Amino acid sequence: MTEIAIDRPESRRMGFFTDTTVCIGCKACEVACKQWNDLPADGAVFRKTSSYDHTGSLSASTWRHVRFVEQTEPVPLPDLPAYGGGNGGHGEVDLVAAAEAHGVPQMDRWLFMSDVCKHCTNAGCLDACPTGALIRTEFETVIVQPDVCNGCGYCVPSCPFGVINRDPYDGRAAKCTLCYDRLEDGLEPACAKSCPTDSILFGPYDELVETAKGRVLALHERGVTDAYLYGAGDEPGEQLAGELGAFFLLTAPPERFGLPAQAESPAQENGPVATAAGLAAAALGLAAAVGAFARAHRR
Amino acid sequence: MEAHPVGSRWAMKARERGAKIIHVDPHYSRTSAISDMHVPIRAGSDIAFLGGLIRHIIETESYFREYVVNYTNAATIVNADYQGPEELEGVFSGFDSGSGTYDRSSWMYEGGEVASAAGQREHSTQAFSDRTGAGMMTGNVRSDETLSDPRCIFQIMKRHYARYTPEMVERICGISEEQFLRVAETLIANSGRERTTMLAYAVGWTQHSSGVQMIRAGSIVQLLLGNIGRPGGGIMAMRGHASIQGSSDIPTLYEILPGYLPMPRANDDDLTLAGYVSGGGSQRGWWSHFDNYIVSLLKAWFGDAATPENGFGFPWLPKISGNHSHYPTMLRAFEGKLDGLLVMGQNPAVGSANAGLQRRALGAMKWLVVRDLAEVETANFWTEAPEDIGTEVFLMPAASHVEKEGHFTNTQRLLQWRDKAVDPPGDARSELHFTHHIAKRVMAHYEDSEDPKDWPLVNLHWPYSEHGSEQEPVVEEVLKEINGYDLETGELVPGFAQLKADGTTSSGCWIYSGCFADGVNQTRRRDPGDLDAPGGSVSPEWGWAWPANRRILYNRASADPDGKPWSERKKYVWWDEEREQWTGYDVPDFPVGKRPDYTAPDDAEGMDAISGDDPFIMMADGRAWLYSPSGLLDGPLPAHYEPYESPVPNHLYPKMGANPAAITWTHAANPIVPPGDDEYPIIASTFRLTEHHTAGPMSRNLPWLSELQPEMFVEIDPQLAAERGIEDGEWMTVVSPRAEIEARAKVTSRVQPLRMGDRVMHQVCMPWHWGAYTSSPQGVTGDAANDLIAISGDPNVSIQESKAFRCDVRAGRRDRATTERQAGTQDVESDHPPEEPKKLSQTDQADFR
Amino acid sequence: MSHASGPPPEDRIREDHRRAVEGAPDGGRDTTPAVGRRGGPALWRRAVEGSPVALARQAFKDARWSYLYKDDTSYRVRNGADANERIQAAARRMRGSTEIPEGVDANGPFINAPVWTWEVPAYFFLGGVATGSSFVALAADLAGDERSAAIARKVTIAAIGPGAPLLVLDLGRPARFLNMMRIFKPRSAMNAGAWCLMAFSTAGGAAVAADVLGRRRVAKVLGAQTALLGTYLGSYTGVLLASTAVPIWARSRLFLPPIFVCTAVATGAATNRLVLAATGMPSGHPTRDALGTIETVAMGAELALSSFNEKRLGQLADVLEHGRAGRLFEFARWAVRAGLMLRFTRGRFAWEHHVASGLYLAGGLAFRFAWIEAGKASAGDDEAVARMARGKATVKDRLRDGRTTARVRTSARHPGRDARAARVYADAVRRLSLAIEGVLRRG
Amino acid sequence: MGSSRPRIFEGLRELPVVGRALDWGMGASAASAETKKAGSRIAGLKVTESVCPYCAVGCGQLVYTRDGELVDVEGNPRSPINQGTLCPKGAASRQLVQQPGRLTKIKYRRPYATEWEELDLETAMDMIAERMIAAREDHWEERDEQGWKVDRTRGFAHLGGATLDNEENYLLKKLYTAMGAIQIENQARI
Repeated sequence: MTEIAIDRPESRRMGFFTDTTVCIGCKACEVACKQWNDLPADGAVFRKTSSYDHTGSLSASTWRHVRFVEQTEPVPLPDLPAYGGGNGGHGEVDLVAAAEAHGVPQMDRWLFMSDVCKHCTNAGCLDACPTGALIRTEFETVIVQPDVCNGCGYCVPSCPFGVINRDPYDGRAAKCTLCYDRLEDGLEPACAKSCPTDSILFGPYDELVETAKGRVLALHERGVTDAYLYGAGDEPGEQLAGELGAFFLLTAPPERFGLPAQAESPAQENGPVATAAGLAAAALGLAAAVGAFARAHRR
Repeated sequence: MEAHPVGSRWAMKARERGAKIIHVDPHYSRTSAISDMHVPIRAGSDIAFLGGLIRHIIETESYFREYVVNYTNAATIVNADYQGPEELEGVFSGFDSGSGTYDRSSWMYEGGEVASAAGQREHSTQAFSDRTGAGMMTGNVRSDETLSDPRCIFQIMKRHYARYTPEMVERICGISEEQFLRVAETLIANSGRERTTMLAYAVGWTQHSSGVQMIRAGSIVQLLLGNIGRPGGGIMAMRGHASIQGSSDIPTLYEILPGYLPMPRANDDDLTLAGYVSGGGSQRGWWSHFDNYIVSLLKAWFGDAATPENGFGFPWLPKISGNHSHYPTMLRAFEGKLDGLLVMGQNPAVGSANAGLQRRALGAMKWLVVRDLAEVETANFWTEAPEDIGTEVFLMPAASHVEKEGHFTNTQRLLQWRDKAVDPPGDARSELHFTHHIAKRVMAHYEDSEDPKDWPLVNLHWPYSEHGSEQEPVVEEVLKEINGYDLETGELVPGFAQLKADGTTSSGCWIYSGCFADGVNQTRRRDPGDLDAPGGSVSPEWGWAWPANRRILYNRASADPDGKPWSERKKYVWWDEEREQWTGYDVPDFPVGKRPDYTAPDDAEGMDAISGDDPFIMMADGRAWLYSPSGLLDGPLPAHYEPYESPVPNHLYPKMGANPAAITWTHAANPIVPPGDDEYPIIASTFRLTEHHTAGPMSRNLPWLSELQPEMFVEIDPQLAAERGIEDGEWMTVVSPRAEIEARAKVTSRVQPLRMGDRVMHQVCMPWHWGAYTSSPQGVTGDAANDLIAISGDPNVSIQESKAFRCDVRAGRRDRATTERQAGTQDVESDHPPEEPKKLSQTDQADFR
Repeated sequence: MSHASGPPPEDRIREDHRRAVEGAPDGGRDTTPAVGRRGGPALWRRAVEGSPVALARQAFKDARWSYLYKDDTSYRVRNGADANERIQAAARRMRGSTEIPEGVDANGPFINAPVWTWEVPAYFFLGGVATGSSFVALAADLAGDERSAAIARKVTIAAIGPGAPLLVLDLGRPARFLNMMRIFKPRSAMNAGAWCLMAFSTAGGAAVAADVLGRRRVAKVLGAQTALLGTYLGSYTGVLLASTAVPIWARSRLFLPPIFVCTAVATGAATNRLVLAATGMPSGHPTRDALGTIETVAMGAELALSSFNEKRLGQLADVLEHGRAGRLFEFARWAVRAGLMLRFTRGRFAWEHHVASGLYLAGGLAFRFAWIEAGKASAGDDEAVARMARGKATVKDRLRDGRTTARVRTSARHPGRDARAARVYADAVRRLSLAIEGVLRRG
Repeated sequence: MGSSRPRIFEGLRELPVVGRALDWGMGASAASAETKKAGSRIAGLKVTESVCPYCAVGCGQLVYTRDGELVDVEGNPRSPINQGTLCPKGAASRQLVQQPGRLTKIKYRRPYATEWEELDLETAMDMIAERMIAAREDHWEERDEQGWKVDRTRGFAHLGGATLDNEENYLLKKLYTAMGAIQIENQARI
């Protein structure tokens, strides 16, 4: 790939395979990432309706983020009187009436998904970056060079996965580097290393994809027919941003995890079309202006 | 999983190898999410559930018969006088309703004998010998291996649990019959020769007024299914603190000495070493070496001053005479009877039951020493009302785990050494440094004393050398003392088998003897071995496990009575006929050369009395006890009793409510909701979060952890929330008679109202990690769940009932500036001394309808 | 500036700690709290160059991509012959449909909103004025009005002058502005724009210099060059927005650049008209007339394209109607409509047309701000992002199948209005858009 | 790999001049000198083997230090317990040691005082020893109310031990028992 900025011919593409079916939602990856990369806390904010997720999303200082999805299924209500209810010590307490008025959805599944930069093959941030701060490394990962980034902010809306962001205090954009510095010394990235159940697997990309495919088939055999790979193994034309360096095994539609069903590098998808339209319009505009002048002056 | 994420690494591996994971918990946690089945249970109804399993296993004849007959006391015949709760309306024979205690003699095996109790009080070592069966005359015990004798334990159990039917389980626990049966069938299908089932619990399970009996009920299930002493089986206590196991083995606990030797107990005769040994020692089984251990301990403590003539210094040891545990001590402090307290790495102002009372007790002391990494609530409790609180407080910086060397004993009894990485900052020092230098000062003060009471201090053997500018004592010298020396040669002893009672050996903790064998710090070994080799997961060269580096206790039970593995798949320790010894992946927990077909003669003593097919060598009869003829204070078999603060009657024993032998401390500042009180209709339970640690000082001050769980919250089901107008993420208040606390509401279907027979019951669940103070600008604070909880006690170990209590909830924040609700300051006089806790009055529970 | 004010919390913690230990006797160890640093990873330097990491095995040997779940587990099965098809089918089931499955909420956030503040739309506006002026200069030159051309060239430079500082101001690290120039990267609209801006400014500046030095011919050539560069300068801002994942921008990719060009031409013409009038060009001068026509046509085209685009976007365009963006759009539209009305009063009073030009400028400015605001709102619209992503499947599928009979989603939005007209209209737009896309894709 | 890219783009990429331009800015010219030298900051540092201080699972940790200061704490891959993994608490243990608000000096509060004061270590140790001795003497019980021999003091108590090392618990129990103190408790009972 000609995009690669670091020349080490012996390197292979490395990636993450995050298997949500063995994730226990412990957030070790979030903390291990902050520990190794020395990132600050994002501020302690209690978030409503987000289950146990209080960091909210990936940000310039949260490079791994665990989403919690409480999936419920409605069930018929127990048509029964309640202990301490009915005519309890609180006057109007009537839990039975309450039960009838408000259904109690039964817990179906509690899904955890450790989100991270996808290290796309067609990376929107990389395409957008005007300074070359974002580069593709010899491991075919996408990193921001902190000594180059000037904080233009263009990568932020260019990422179709909402990964990269600009730090409001520091002014530079930052995101997961797949622990580029550790990779250089043959070490596993911090999050994958810490993951207690090896839900985050790290390794040579080709091997990971094979493992992941086998995992999906194993789950299918076990009756988990919802299991699928998000970002690897797709047919050309259906790939997500040309395949994701960090891909996932999910068991629910991607929207549940804040992931788009389809994605492409916006610069590659829209850039040529828009440029052509823009230049055409500008040429037309220029011609129109010239024409208008010529007409006016001829008069 | 929720509280021990790395432990769940192996659970997940097991799941991917085909294991089924069942999670029984009132609320749906992260553990439930990865389990095959979540079984929501009403908090505190566990024995009804486990009793139901026991009944099902017996009724369907699904127990592992060969294991049960040979390795447990199922066949043993019990005294004809024994009667159980079926016959006596909820109590066992021997109950004295006046004192709320049992005379346990009728529970004995027929032909067996318990060490006679001296006078009104227990003998010094009674509780201990009870636990181990020491002193029991097993030789005359009868048994019926057909398990058909109506007085054999198997038949007694069958009768005892006959009414624990699936319908009853549904009615009591709120678990549907169908789900209960699925659990039972799964357990049965995964136990036996080829498969084993493991029961793991986090220690919240013990926090009930029948806590010990709950664990017992779990072990009965496991024994019936043949899952003890085998790989992949057992009962795993997932303990909460790094070295909580170690601090029980080498106890900072009042009723035991290192190695689970009992603390001397005051008695009408002046206790002598001989009397202590005869009470605690056993004629049969491993405890027949009792005298070796206590003498070696005294030699370690008093050195040359400990001689046979002076009973090795034993007479000078302090004696206990009641319950001196944490809660009575704090209640004494509350009454102004305690001068001072030293707190090290604990935070009772947040972490102990009735935390509001704890804080006031701290304020009634003259002085307080707190040692921790940062300022904690226990050190600055006085800031609430400085002008009223006269406690003098020393808050001392402690060294962290990387700033000192030493070893932890982790939950699997594994001793692991930590090397020192950096110096502690500033005036921070290790507790070893603190203790050593306080000891030096105290000993200097008494150097010339002639007073007999000062004998232990004058003669205290304190030989530790110091190093460095901080004068830290040399840690390995302490470890060597714990391991023990042969005092004649000056060599370290290789293990506890070499300890002697004649004063020629020393050992600070006999069960740890061998941790410095061969002059090598065994706890510092770091060779994991080949984990993929057969049995490689044992990793015997990683650290050192007590006793004698055994990783699975009673592992003789992993082989059948003939010494062959139960199955190839589950082989672990077996008899090697060629080499005439026990062998396997682990160190055999059995005399290594004792043939499986050895039969103990009737008059045998010591280890000779253990036959070759009796794997449970610490028990006098070598058998695992389905039924405990002695050892427990509240019954030989677990029976279902309601929690103190149960909102429902006891459906199994309508005359009973809570455990009749359980203890409480009646106190105006420690009120308990009476049964039938409608004011607190909701059941509450507490739990831990992955992101925080215990009472919070190790996590709430850390920005990286605080942001993950920033505020105290209460999990509440959508139905109750709607009924009370509580919205997700908004404030809500939880009220108990002790306190009212505010928290964020987490309205979630992970908490479900329980369908119990003909009614619906609501539960709320809350974490207990928050407290009023953080030392970090990016730390978090919140109200403490323990403010809500009453001080109470299981009869056996005085643990409080904090996993099932009653409360009410409402929307909005609390009204008061403080959480304490019923101050109880006007009337602090309790109606009994704290160290003699009161049994729960039966009249308190009468007529619950 | 889009910076948070004051030092970050962790710097304050470090500062408090430093002050607390200052003057105290040396406690030995450095106790600076580990609370992290912002803006990138920790130091990427080996402690000892060339040294390995102690107790870590080299070459990823400690990385356990098959460590826990080995062959003794059922973690994976051997991939059979049809494995790939089954994997692809599984993914297609979950993310291949054109609609979000029923009952599934879009659990955002999906994408990050742009962080840009007022500097960027202000620059877009000024860049537009400069582009328009460069066009005027060229047109005037070609029409022989050298004076107007010279003035227009000056206006060009005056407008583009503050552009670069504004862009610098918007950067998170303004001192590193020149890093934009360390590479040439046509795929990045911003990089190309930065180069273009430099070239445009240089050419424009040189043209003005030539004017001042009286080198008319040189000025003319340089002016033409500036106008040529202007075709990109005036449109790349639209490209820049369209080349993002923000639904309202990305789905307007065929319209945004033309819209921005229209605004550029209109505001450029309006500025020049006012400047020329102020410098004494009489009413009725052909240049003034021409400029009036240009600004009106361009603004009218802008308005038409905008409405066209908005209709075409359907539900996505909600963000153009609500909130700050909605108010700005509303203002811009009314300003332009008012300007058009004044224009068509046929000049009873001279000031009417000046006011019209002013209204165009105000409208143009408001449009720029509105588009940025709309982008921010659109990025936060989880439903829109999720649906846009699903919609991509639609476009691709239809292109592949050669089918162009698309369902018209816009009609559902205005059931009360003339549904049939809307359908026909939107369908026409869709066909056009698909046809252009198809042509471009076929390359 | 890039087959999903619009074909127009792909086609252009193969052209000799334009194609090169399309990759401009993404190749070697973009990498900075610093990036080319990147490596892990623990390479060449001293490592110490430790055990996680939080729960009782006993995960092995590797502690990397530079000049007596912590640089990194991560899981020990050799430990058969955790195989290099850690939970969020374990992963945060560097921040536990280097926490904001870490105590490094003794804080002393006089009775009824509203503020902390500072105290030096030796003075504090002397004062604490004095108080322990005084509590022992003031509350010495040779016999209890029934006349049974007890040889003890209930003047002071101890709490905590589950977070300490076994050596520390051992010396604590040894010293307290020698002093006759019996109200020694830790977290095992809560």
